[in-house]
Amino acid sequence: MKKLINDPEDVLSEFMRGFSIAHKDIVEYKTDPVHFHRAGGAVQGKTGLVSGGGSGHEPLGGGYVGAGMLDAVAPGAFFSSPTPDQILAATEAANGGAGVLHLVLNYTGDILNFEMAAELAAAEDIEVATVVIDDDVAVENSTWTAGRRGVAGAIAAMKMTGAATDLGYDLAKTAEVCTKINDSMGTMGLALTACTVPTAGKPSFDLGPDEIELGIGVHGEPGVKRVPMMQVDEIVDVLVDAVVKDLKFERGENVLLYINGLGATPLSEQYIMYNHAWDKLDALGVNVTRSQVGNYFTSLEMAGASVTIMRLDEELTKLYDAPVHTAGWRKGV
Amino acid sequence: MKKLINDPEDVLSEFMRGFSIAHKDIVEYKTDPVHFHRAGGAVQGKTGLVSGGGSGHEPLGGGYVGAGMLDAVAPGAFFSSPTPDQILAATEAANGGAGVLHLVLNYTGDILNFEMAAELAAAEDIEVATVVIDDDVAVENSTWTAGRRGVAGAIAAMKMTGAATDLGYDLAKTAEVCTKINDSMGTMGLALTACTVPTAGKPSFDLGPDEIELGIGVHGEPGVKRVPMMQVDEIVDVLVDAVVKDLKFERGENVLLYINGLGATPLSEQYIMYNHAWDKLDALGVNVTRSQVGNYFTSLEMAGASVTIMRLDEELTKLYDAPVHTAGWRKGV
Amino acid sequence: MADTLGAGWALDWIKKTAAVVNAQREELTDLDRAIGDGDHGANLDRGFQAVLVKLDGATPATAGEVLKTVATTLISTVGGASGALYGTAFLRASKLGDSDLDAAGVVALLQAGVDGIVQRGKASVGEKTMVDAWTPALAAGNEAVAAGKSPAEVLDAMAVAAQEGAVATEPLVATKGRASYLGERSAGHRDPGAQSTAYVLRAAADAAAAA
Amino acid sequence: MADTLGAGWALDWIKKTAAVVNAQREELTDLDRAIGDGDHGANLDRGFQAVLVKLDGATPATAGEVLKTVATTLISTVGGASGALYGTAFLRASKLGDSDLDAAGVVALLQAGVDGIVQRGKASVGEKTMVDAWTPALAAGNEAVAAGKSPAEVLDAMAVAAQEGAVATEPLVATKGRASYLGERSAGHRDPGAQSTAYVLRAAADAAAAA
Ligand SMILES: Nc1ncnc2c1ncn2[C@@H]1O[C@H](COP(=O)(O)OP(=O)(O)O)[C@@H](O)[C@H]1O
Ligand SMILES: Nc1ncnc2c1ncn2[C@@H]1O[C@H](COP(=O)(O)OP(=O)(O)O)[C@@H](O)[C@H]1O
Ligand SMILES: [Mg+2]
Ligand SMILES: [Mg+2]
Ligand SMILES: [Mg+2]
Ligand SMILES: [Mg+2]
Repeated sequence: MKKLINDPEDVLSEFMRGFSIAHKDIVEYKTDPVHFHRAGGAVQGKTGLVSGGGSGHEPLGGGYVGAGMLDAVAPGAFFSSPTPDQILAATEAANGGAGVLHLVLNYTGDILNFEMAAELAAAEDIEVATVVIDDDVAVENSTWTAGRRGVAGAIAAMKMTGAATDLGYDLAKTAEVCTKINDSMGTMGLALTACTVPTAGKPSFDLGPDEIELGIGVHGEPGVKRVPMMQVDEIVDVLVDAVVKDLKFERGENVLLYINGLGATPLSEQYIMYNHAWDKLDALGVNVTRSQVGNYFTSLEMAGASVTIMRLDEELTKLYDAPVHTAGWRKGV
Repeated sequence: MKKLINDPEDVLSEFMRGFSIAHKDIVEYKTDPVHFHRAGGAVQGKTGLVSGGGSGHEPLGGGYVGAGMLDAVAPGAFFSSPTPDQILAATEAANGGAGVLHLVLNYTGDILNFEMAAELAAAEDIEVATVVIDDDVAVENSTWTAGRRGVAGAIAAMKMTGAATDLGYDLAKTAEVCTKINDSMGTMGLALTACTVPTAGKPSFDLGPDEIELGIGVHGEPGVKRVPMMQVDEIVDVLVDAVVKDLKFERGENVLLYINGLGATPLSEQYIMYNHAWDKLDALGVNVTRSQVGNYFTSLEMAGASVTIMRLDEELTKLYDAPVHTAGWRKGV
Repeated sequence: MADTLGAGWALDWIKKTAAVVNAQREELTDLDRAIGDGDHGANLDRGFQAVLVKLDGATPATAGEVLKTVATTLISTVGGASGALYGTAFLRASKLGDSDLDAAGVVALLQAGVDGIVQRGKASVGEKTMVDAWTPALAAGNEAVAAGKSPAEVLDAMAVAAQEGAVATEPLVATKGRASYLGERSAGHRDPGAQSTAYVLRAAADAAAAA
Repeated sequence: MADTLGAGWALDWIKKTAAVVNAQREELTDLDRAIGDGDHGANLDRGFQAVLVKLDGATPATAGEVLKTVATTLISTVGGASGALYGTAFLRASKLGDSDLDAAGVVALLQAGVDGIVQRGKASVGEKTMVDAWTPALAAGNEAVAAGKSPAEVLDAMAVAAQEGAVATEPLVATKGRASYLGERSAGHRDPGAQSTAYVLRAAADAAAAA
């Protein structure tokens, strides 16, 4: 393991301190328990938006806290959900008196810990609603699994739901639009390599030199199917077909086409994926009206990527276009 | 070589086509010869700003073309300078009648090809001035080398010089401030791994599992010194000390502290570098008034990073803060 | 060997648990690498090391007090599925630890903990989770109580059954937790949480034997 | 063997150059990996393949016409240091190729090309560049002309000297081009541009022998 770190145990605290100094105009960093909230604190009267999850999904940590996106976030250890007290602290920091939405990615650990935190918040009379993001179409949503995972689409959901809270949506309407966003999108990804959690010191799984993992999650867990390496157009065929089948896009619909890099995959390769995905949607008569390509939700230095496609109506387009000012995503500000 | 590509020979054209579709509101992509220019073409009466260089330094290609930054860019093959006819075409596309600045990174190939292009442009009565960026303090600037290389600092120079042209600087003043920017900064980097140019199919150099390359360039070329792996704080000591020694920062000065990732290095590690570099500058009494951390100038999927420190006076701070709207860097728009 | 177990046993149990989790950190992590995300050992080790710090110099009067500290510390340091589940288990168990425990009392305390795990995690037997170690352990415990065994003997029987239960998760296909994403591919690997459960119960038995 | 060389020779020269560059693409790239950025083979191959396409079916009247096409094509397809340098060299050389060339004429034509390389690249002998292959080649060429050799013999002598010059770059420390960043570490490796120069001259000699 060759990494630009000191003691593996200090990676997260040194990362977060560095981040908070570099972006002190946007975020405030608290250490006991660890969470980030917007510089200046909760916006009074606005619905609060809190998310959280394991670390290693950069620029999370604090990268999506700021105007137009999250009010606060609770980052856990690498690939481990945060603890209830972290989530509670983030919830308190996000509470402007109008309640707080928990945007939770569908992993057992995250669900359980957010559930405990919501119970604690209720005891403090903070109104909490929860929306679970499960955009990963690679996992069948059946009683045989813990359900579809929350993956790259969660970042779009954070941005658009944050925009809704800025536009004055109350807690119920915020939860409603967040659910609508979740229902409007699907994601599927693949990995070419594993990644190495600093505290573990070795790769999270082993992949042969000619193998890829289809339907990869974003926590270094193995995917749903290991297949021989293919040309990227064939891979994109599998990914896009799976999302299109799940979402049943129709001719004439408008969509966001969003390629997310998992860390070590060059942007050039991500745009090559975009290129072919766009051609496929074009052939189906689906209009790509918004585009997003980049490392929005990584798995440390994993090589791989995912394709997210989201149905966009007027409301969702407006939320996507709204200004946002965070370290990881900025426009209009 | 496991990459998300089709035929290695098609990587650049598929990347660029995908990029140009995703960002058609910002850039226009031309294929004969290959270059990108701002959507809508040259801004009449404004000094034009053109850069270029080998591909593989993402989000270059077209990622820094747009309002507040480049007017046009000529991307060569991977890690190979563009050809004179590409540069000429970019120069024509950037020419709003007020002349064009060539912002050239100091590599023999780039220098020679931009020189030939400038001769061709002169023959078409386009006034061209050239500023060579050579921020890499790892290379001694002596008659014994081709001179200091242009590395990550070049991106800051593109952004700030582009801001100057938007503020109405004429060609001579633009060249002057670009030179000042170059003289105000120094960069030094390191690599943990090599990268693989798709058309070459194998890594550009070999690094042992416990070795790092100090003073790495950004073209996959080996660095100036191979040393055993160290803790990141020790590495940052070497990098920051070299830049500080070269630029002779003084107590009370304001600087930009800019960590650039080379591709596969997680943001967390880059912020850990920032964290220690900030402490070192703080101990010297140097004020970090602007911060930048991320993959602004990659070497494909190389693991590694560089530290750039730039002295900021009022003029340079204003240029740094000016709005910019490109695929790779956006604020205020 | 004592007839009843109290604060001393509980303290020793938790110290022994912290020691075994630390010693087996790599093994637990490797099990989780195979079918999860490779952090189970690190998660529990972080949690129990924090517990050791919290208990250092403390003089709790009852097993309940000890377990409550364990619960709140695990909840605030572990994260992940196991943080919520073990945290909930120790919290529920702590409520039955106000006075010294006879054999039946020990089993009742652990039953309360497992009820908490099931209520939160909604897993039943055969889903390849820690429940597959806890359930046979409770059955063995009840049997030993009925046979009139001492607390130490009861816990030993539970630890043996838990370890067997952990081993028995190997052929199972997971339908809960991260391992469920792997579908059929989860078969052939032992569930990390079931294995850590076996260690927790082994530590409890060893502490009882020394009490 | 012909006494003078014209368009036919030039066409054959360039085709043979394209063939050898294609065959040695890997070798040139490996040399450049060691002390540069690993693209010299790919750069030249891309350029000369484009030249083949441009020359396909063309019926140039003079060597000068051939070399001008080579020059403009290399300039617009190669990039890198070598694109500018070879491009400039062929452009300058093309100006001396209006009529058929005797032995002295061939050397003069190549001298003009090398003058272009030196003017653009500002390298002198010993800096570990292609100039270290061109310079001894020109010296050998002039010597052969003085000894009254045929154009083919002159080019053969030049090719031999260029190859020796390329080998002789191995111990040198580079002070021009990318290899200069390596300082002392550039010693022990052959300069890729010097090696490609030797191939270009070998192709010229073979084409002359067949003319
Ligand atoms: N729904 C559940 N019910 C009971 N146990 C569960 C459940 N989900 C997961 N587990 C247990 O948690 C263990 C994983 O814990 P850990 O790796 O620490 O958390 P995470 O999966 O969040 O990374 C699994 O091996 C399993 O025994
Ligand atoms: N200033 C120079 N003068 C003469 N030849 C040079 C000079 N700089 C570089 N070269 C030659 O160019 C070769 C490298 O070419 P190439 O790899 O295609 O370009 P680049 O270095 O831009 O990648 C070197 O091996 C050397 O022979
Ligand atoms: Mg985990
Ligand atoms: Mg090159
Ligand atoms: Mg785990
Ligand atoms: Mg080269």
